Amino acid sequence: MTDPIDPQTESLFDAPPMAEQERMIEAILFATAEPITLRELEARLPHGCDPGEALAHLRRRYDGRGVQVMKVGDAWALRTAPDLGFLMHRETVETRKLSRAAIETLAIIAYHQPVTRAEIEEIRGVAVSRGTVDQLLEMEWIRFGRRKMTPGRPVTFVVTQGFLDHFGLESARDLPGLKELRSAGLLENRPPPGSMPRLVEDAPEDESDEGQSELFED
Amino acid sequence: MTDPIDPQTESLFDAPPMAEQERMIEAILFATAEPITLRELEARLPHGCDPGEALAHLRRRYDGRGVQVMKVGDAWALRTAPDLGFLMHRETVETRKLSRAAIETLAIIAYHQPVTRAEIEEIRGVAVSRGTVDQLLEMEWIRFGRRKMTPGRPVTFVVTQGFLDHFGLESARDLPGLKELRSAGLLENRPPPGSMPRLVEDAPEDESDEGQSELFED
Amino acid sequence: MADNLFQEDSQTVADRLAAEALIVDVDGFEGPLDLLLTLSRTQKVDLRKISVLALARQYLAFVERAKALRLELAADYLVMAAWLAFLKSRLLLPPDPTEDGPSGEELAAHLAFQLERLQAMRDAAARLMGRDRLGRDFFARGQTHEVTRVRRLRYSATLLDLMQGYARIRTRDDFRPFVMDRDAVFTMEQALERMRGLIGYSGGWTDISTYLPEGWSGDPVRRRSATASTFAASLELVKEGRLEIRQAENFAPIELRKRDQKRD
Repeated sequence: MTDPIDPQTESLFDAPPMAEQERMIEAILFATAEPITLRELEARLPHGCDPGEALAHLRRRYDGRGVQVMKVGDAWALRTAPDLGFLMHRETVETRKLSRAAIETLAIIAYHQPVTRAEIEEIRGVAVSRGTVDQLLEMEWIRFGRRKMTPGRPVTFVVTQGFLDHFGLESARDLPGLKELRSAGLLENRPPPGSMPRLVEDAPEDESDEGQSELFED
Repeated sequence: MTDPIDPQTESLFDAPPMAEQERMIEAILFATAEPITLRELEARLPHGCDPGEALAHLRRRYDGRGVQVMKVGDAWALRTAPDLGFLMHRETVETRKLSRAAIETLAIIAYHQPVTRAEIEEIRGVAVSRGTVDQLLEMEWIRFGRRKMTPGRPVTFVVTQGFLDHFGLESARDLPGLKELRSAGLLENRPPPGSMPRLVEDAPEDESDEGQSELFED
Repeated sequence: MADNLFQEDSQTVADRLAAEALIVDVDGFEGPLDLLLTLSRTQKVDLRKISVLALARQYLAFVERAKALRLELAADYLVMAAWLAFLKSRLLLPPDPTEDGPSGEELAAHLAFQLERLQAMRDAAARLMGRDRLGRDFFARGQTHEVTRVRRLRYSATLLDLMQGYARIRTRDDFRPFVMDRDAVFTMEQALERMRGLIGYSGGWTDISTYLPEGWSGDPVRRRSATASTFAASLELVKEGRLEIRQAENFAPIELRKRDQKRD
C-alpha cells in the first residue's frame, strides 16, 4: 500500500493538494456506475476542491493510455480507448464431431459425385434430412453441381476445394477405393456374396467422368 | 486522441511493443470488476505478449494513484485505493452480517486450509451447522478443496479468490499474523491425547467423515 | 419443576443473582470450550500459563450451580464436566504407575493448547474482519464493459471417419445390394395406386390430408414423404382429367374432388 495524504490531517479549511484531488477523482470515476457531472464531483469531494482542474490533470495523465477520461454529455467517465475495443471481444471456437448421417452423406457425395439427393438416399438406404445437406453446404464442404439430364432435372452435389483442403486430398480421386479400404483393414475382408462392390475407380456410371472433370473446372 | 499502434498492422509474428501491451492490459482490467488471471490475459492479448511483465509495468504506473493494480491469488484486478473509501459512500455495498460462528469458521478455514469439517469442529469445540457452511459457500468465500487422504476421504474446505479479493489479500499466505500463529504451533492439528473427550458429540472420526461426504454428494 | 425453582429459599439473593448471570450467559456460549475460554479470562494470565486445575474447578462449580437451579445443561457440557473431574483427580493424585495413557499434565497441556488455539482463531477472525474490505473500503470498477463472446461452431471429421462411413454403407450393400431401406419413403407410384382406388368413392371437396395412407401421419419424415407423393399423384390425376384440385389461398388446405366425367 502507498502512504497517501490523509485528508483528515489537513486543515479543516484547506482543500487537499491538487495531486490528491486528482487521485480522488480518479477513484470516484473508476468506482461509479454512471458518468458523473462536475457538480456531483464537487459534492463528493472535500470542501474547497476544484474538480474541473483536477479532471484536466487526470485527463492529461490518461492521455494515450489504455483507458481515457471522456466527456459524456455534461458528465465524465473513464472509458476503454477506442482503438482497444477489439480486446473486448472473445471468440470461442467449439469443435464438434460431425454426425454419422453427415459423414455418410459427405462420403457418398465424395465417392459418387455428382450425385443427386435421391441417389444418396438410395445408397444410404435412408432419407437424407434437409438439415444434413444444409449443414454440409454451410460448411462449404459440398456445393451444387450441374443438374442431371434425367427427368425432373434434379440438382446434384459435388465436394468443394474446401473439402479437399480439410481432408488433405489433392482431388476426390485420391479417396481410397473399397479394395484399399479393405486391405487397410477398414472393411471386413469377406468375399462379397453377389457382385463385387462398386469401386470408385471403375464406377460404371457415365456421370462419374463428367463429375470429376467438373470438379476441376473451377 | 493519440495515435496508438494498431496491432493489426504489426507483423504476424511480433508481439506489440511492451508499452502497447501495458495499454491493452490496462483496458482489459478496467473493463471488468472481476479479477482476471494471467492465463486469461494471455489468451485475450495478441499472440506473443508477456502479460506478466506488462502487469509489472502497469502496477508501478498506478503506484500511489487513486486506483491500484492488485494481485488476487493468481489473478489481477484494479481497485480503488483503500484510503479513499470515505469518498465512496454511495458505492458502499452492504455485506450480509455474518454470525460469530460463520466468522470463526471462515477464519479457521483461511488459516488452516485445506481443513475438514471435523477439524473445524475440533478447533471450535462445537458442531459446525450446515447453515454456516452454506452461507460461506453461497458468498463464494469458501469452496471445496480436494479430499483428504485419511480414512473416509473427507472433503476439505479452502478459501476462494473471492475471499482474497474481498479482504484485499494477494494470497492466503498474506493472512495477518499467519507466520506468528504457525511458529507458535497454533495451526497444528494436534491429536488429543488418549482419553480426552471429543468436544463434538459425534465423536469418532469415521462417523463425522461419513456425514461430510453425505453433505457433498450432490 | 417450576415450583421447585421458586423454593430455593436457602440461597441468598446474591448467590442467585451470581448464578443467574452465568446461566443467562449459557445461551451465549458456543459449547463447553467457549465457556472454558470465558472462565479462563477470570484468571487474567497468559493462556499458556493458565492453571487448568483452577479452570476445572471453576467449570465444575459452574455446572454445580446450574444443577442447583435445575437448569438442563446440554450433554456436551456434562461430558466436559465429567472429563474435567477426571482430569482434576489426575492432577491432584500422584500418578498411578500401573495405569496407561497420558498423564494429567499432558491432558491439561492439550486443553490449554485447545483454548489458546481457539482464542488465536478468534483474534485472527477479528483482524480479518477489520481489514480494508471490498465494497466498504476499496471498490471495484463500477462501469463494467462486458466481454462480447462470439461463439463459433466448427465441425470436425477426419479422413478416416469419412472412409469408415463410406465403408459402413458399402459393406451393408454387399449383403443386400438392391434392397433399400425405404421405410420412410412413400413413392409417387404407391400414392398413385392408392389414389386411383380411393377417388371413386369421394363426392364433394375433401381435404388432401384425408388421403394420406394409414400410419404415415405420425412420424414427420414419413408424413412429409406421404404428403409430397400424395400431392404429386393428385396432380398427375388432375392431368389425367380424373380429379379437380383447389386451394383457397396460400397455405390453406388443399382439397380434391372427383371430376365428373359426364360433364366433360
